[in-house]
Amino acid sequence: MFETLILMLDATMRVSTPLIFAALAGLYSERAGIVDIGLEGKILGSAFAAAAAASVFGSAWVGLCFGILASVGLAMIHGFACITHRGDHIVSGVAINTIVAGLTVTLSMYWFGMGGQTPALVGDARFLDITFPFADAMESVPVIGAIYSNLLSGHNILVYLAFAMVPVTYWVIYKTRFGLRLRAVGENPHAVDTAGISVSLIRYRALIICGILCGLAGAYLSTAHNAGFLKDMSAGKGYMALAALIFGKWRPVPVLLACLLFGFLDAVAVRMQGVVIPGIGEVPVQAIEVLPYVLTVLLLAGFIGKAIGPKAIGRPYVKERA
Amino acid sequence: MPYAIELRDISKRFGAVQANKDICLQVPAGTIHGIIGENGAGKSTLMSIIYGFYEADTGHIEVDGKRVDIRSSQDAINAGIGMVHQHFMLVENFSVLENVILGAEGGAVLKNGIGAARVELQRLAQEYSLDIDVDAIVEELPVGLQQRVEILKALYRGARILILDEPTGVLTPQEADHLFRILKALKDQGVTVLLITHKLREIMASTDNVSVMRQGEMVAHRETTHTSKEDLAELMVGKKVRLTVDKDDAQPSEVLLSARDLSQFDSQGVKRLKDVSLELRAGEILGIAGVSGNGQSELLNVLSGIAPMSEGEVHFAGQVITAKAPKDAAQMRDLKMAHVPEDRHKMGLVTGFEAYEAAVLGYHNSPDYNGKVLMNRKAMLDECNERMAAWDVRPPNPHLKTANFSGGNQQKIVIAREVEQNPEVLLIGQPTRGVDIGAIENIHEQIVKLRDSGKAILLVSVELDEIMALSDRIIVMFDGAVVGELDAKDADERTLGLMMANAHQKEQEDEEQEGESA
Amino acid sequence: ATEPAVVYDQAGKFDKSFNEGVYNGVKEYTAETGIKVREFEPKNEAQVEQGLRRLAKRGYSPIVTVGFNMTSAVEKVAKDFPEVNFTIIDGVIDLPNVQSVVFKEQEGSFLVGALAAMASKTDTVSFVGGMDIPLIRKFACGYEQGVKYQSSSATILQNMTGSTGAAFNDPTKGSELAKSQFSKGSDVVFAAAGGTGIGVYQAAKDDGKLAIGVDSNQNHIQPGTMLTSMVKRVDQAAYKTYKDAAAGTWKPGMVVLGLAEGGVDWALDDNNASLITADMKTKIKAIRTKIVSGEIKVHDYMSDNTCNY
Amino acid sequence: MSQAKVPTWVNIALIPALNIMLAFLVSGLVILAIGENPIEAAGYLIYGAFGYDEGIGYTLYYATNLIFTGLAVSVAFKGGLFNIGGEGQAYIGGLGVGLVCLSLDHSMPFYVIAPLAIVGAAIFGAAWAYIPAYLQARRGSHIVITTIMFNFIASSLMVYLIVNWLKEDGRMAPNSRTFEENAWLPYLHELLSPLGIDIGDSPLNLTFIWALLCCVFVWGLIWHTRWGYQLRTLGTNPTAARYAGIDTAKVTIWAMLISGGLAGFVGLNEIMGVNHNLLLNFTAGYGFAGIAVALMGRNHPIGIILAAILFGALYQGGAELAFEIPTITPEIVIAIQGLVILFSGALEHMFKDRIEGFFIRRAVA
Ligand SMILES: Nc1ncnc2c1ncn2[C@@H]1O[C@H](COP(=O)(O)OP(=O)(O)OP(=O)(O)O)[C@@H](O)[C@H]1O
Ligand SMILES: Nc1ncnc2c1ncn2[C@@H]1O[C@H](COP(=O)(O)OP(=O)(O)OP(=O)(O)O)[C@@H](O)[C@H]1O
Ligand SMILES: [Mg+2]
Ligand SMILES: [Mg+2]
Repeated sequence: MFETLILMLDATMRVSTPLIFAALAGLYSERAGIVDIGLEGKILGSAFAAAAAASVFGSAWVGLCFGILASVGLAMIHGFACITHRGDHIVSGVAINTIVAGLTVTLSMYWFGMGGQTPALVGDARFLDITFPFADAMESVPVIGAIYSNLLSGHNILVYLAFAMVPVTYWVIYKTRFGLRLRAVGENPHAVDTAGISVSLIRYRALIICGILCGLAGAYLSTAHNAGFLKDMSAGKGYMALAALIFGKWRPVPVLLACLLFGFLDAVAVRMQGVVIPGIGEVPVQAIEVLPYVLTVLLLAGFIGKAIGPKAIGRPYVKERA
Repeated sequence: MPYAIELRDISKRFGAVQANKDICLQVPAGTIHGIIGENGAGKSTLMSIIYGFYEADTGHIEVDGKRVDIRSSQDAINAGIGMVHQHFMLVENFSVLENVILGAEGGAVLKNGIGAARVELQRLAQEYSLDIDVDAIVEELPVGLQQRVEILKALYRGARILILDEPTGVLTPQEADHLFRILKALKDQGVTVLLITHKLREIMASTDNVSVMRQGEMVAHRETTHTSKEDLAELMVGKKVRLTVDKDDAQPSEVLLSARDLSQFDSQGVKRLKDVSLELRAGEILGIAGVSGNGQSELLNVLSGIAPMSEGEVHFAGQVITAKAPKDAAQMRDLKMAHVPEDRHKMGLVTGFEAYEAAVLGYHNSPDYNGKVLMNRKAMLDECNERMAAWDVRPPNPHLKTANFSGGNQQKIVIAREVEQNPEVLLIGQPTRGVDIGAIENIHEQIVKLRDSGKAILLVSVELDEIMALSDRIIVMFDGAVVGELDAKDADERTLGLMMANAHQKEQEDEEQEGESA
Repeated sequence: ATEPAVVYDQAGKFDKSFNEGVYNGVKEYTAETGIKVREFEPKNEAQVEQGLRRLAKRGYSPIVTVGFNMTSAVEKVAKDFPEVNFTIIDGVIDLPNVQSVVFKEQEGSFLVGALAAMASKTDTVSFVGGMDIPLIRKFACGYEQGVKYQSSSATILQNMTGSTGAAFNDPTKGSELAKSQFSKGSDVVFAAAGGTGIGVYQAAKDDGKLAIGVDSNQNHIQPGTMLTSMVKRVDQAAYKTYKDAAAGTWKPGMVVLGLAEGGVDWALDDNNASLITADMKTKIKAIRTKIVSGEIKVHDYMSDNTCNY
Repeated sequence: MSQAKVPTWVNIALIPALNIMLAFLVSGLVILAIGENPIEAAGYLIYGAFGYDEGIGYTLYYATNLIFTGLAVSVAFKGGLFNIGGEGQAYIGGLGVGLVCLSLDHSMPFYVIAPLAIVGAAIFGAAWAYIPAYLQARRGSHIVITTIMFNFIASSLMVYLIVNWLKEDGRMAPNSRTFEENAWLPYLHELLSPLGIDIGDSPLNLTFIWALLCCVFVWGLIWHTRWGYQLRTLGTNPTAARYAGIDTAKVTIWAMLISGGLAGFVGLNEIMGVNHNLLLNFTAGYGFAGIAVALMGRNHPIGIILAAILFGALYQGGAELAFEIPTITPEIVIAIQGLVILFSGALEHMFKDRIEGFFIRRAVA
């Protein structure tokens, strides 16, 4: 039992990593007042760019850089539309998701001619798992050993980075000048403007960070968790992250917990596939697949009640009386 | 000596609207300079230009005799200009401290800056008696204190020129007086103050010079000592106006509405309205005086059915309304109760609607505006045209977006809508907030007319002038409860002021508290 | 002259498995005869039928269609264009101008099952299926029989990835499933899951276990940890259709391809040579001949939708 | 106020045209980048969409779905609600249609089945929108999320039902049996051929007419009824709505019910009009495309029809393009769609402000 639990949590860490990156990305952008349903697109774009570059240059790190570049580029388009031209945030997001869904396949077709896939990545082109010191030695130790060497050890660098990003984000948002201005811009841009700070600049910076984090999420998918790009491989993770973000009420730590919950349910779902439970018989696969969403809705309805986001969110900033 | 600030031929156009035209203005250092003008005259725009919030199309600005070009608020701040906006520019869920340091944090990491800021704020608080709890969350502060935060923001940035746009619109007399003491103190420190207001009383009381704007142009400059309210009022609107309402004594008859022990708890379970009882008679105007935020809004909302009551009962039009048997706003309207809400932008109007649509808000279900299935657009338009003519709404265009009427004209649309329904009872909140004199006069006349036609009116206003000018009876509210009632004849600013501060019965207050705690 | 054409299913011709197999057949034919084959990859249901009609209208024939997903569309269009010849792979349509090609996947699966049992050190092997449909259970059932035949004591873990087409293209899930099976002791995994398999093979590589490919020869995908592949010669099905049509020997009706006909088999190349001992080879050869001769009867799941043998 | 001076044709014709042209320009560059000739491609695309009867038929067939989802999104929008769940509501709407057809096609004539199917689509679609609506109205749960969640739930539910209950035994593909002919909506080309009109055979069916009727219905509902007035009030200023005595919760829920019902009609077109059996994933992203359609169509039925046709043309023209130039994957069309959304949706102001400014200055001077 404990064994399987450990294995579940182990999988949970793997599965929630992209969610954590993406949800934190959303946190930066939405705390600055920019709705971002383009997370999905940025992840996918980065996943492709990362895998493509990694397979060409044979280095996961180069891949990561390209992934981040692509994602930030997309974020800037979002900014150009929403900040510079006061466009509708949702439309811009939908646009980006759609463009990326089409472009990734088209380009990978053109470059690799493998039906929207990139070649399988091998060796240094992938982020490989890191084994902690003495992990094997510790293995035998009861409980702690299992936790240390099976759960904590043996993930790739990006997984650890994702978890590290949570406290970092907390510090940035609540303890720094940038964080203060970021939150202010999301609550009342007029106040920021009259304080002599450029609203646009803050929002663009927020989006750049958002882009970087989505880039990490995408790169993780294609060069760490998997070995190569597949069309639509983001498979709704962007939307999941968005859910986690609102679920966590736009606060770093609750958001992390939300991501872990979703990840865990996903891990459960995968393992319960086609399992015949004595007495009950085979649980319909879909019942398990659907669990994360149903629970989310239930929680939304019951426990977390009104999710009150940043006041100015989604509203383009125009100089007019508030 | 050079002027603290001088404007040369400032012009600004918004789309089709010439908001400011060749404005010239000279403000001597260390003076309080008043600027008055009707709604939409261009005052806010002009100030926004000085503060770098808008950029002027033409013209330039000189500070202390040196030409400065102000492209952003940052430039203005650097030039030593600070501004308290008509609509506050605060981040409501931030603490006072956070609001003040925003934009002047002193260091990439907050920890460093904050300590210094505390000290500095203490100093300012001392110097200008601006004391305030720097860790309080802004949205939990009364408006008066929020304004203080705005002033502190400006001073913290070392402003030598301070602009205030309609600062007293939201203040009680006491708060207003305090504000003017502060301005005085600032002046003594050599700070130059630009004061925008609709209230001539304040101009006369506190300014050294005054400039008058009309339709985007500067039409006159006066030394305050060499002018009078009437003179200024005439300059503003270009016609003679009376500042008092003349009305005969009320002929109160039967009770139309009576409330017993009304109470309301808010979502946090805090008792906002405390056992309020009152009677409203046909043919009288009952004024409710009080510092805003002392339960008047809650009272209006409960009576009008917008918010549910928690305890007590209301007798109206033969109905008994209780927490068990509530009536919503629509049902109250059907019982012929009309309501002019305190905040026209948030409640009274849908600013995105065309005027004729906004003019039926709340009565949209009435057969006058509806066919069997579809709404009767023609009927709505015809009526809107009539009313705009009758109430002198400018521009008289039923198809203009409500947002694009000035506050004054928006208010006329709302009041016309409610009064023209010829209700039995009219609840009316802040009828003339931010409305210019011409409009005020008209509105007051209409209210009195309604009274004389035997209707009952409940008037909530923070303008004591208004309360005293209109009311036949006055009730004073404090902290959600009625703390006193008196006949309009015996009312004067001082007594009312004391009651509003609940200072007239301090002792017995304390006894009560002991009673409770025992 | 014939104007050959092919319509892949929505997984696309580079699905690393089924469609790609057909694509290889197409390439082979073109390379050999120099005749271009008109290819079409539909993106949604409506386009399947639209594309088929277009091709038929323009006089393409024969038209090879790939996968059971197309059955209903092909049925409609074939009715409307009786003069056009269609070949449907993995689907059965009873029309005078349609040839239905189906395979005895159970036989090939039996072989690789036996091989898995030989290679396994833990006496535990596993199966990852794509979409949970009779066809895939047919693979699973054959595999199971093969394993049991080789080692009756063996444990067999089974997971299906899902119950929609997406289940054939979800490597992430594939690798998660494989990892969970490995954690339960399996050391050889057979993936009949299209693109999902890629994830399975990757997981096997990462955890140092053995994996078995499917449909086309996938040994090259992870050289060294691919024990073998259960090849299903869809390429031959396509290739033969074009050849026969050109020669005028194309016939409608059912065509069933098993071990005997060389329609299914296990793959041995230098990518996995090192993993297959001589002794394994001989054992498999023996089993193979027994199946062909009919001495071993491999139960076909789809004959009664159960796996009782 | 400012808009007043700008000629209407600028806003409704010139600016959209410019935006769309820009979108196609960029698309052209992409095609150029992958070594194909954009002009040729555009030729195929336009020819495929409008060049011949069958093509037009397909264009309008796609447009039918987009009109429904577009209307669905805009009705919710008018009430200040963002219904991102059109996909799921359409999916479940299809289930409603399918169940009606499967249960009645043996016993009932067409004129009984058709209206029942319409009702079924509406009710099922609305039902799927109800829960998020209720949660939003009564529990204040964020409707964007709940509707997203419900999209995922819908697809799993449909898989379960079709795979475990509605699938024919022995049939490999996960869809129900094909309906009897009397449960098929007639194709327009079938209806028109007796009249001697030939429009080439395409999936375009009676549903298209129904879609147009729905546009009229929505237009009247929103701009000419009390309920529409209340909806728009709620959408623009909830506080004022409460002041006006509008039962906001009720209006919210009804808005979503209508929205869901409209989305549900996609099922009519796909299940009863074209596929004639209940199958998986027939919604194929129309629900999301509806968001773009609504926004491009400025949430007005006329605009929505036009936007829907534009997108329909891209779908159909794109298929043609991919068919004629196999090196261009059909996905590029998705990219083009995205660009259209970007330029005429998200970047609409890019030209708007400048152009309007120009006209205002002219008017003022
Ligand atoms: N943001 C804006 N966009 C367009 N036009 C504006 C804007 N702000 C002001 N205007 C125009 O400028 C004119 C002056 O407006 P302004 O707010 O300065 O008047 P005001 O003197 O402040 O009125 P009030 O005394 O009621 O505050 C208005 O008539 C209006 O037409
Ligand atoms: N966004 C806008 N676009 C165009 N004109 C505007 C806009 N906002 C305000 N105006 C114009 O500004 C003028 C005055 O508006 P304003 O809001 O200043 O009224 P107000 O009297 O200041 O209201 P209040 O004093 O209660 O704030 C009106 O004539 C109106 O047409
Ligand atoms: Mg103003
Ligand atoms: Mg004003």
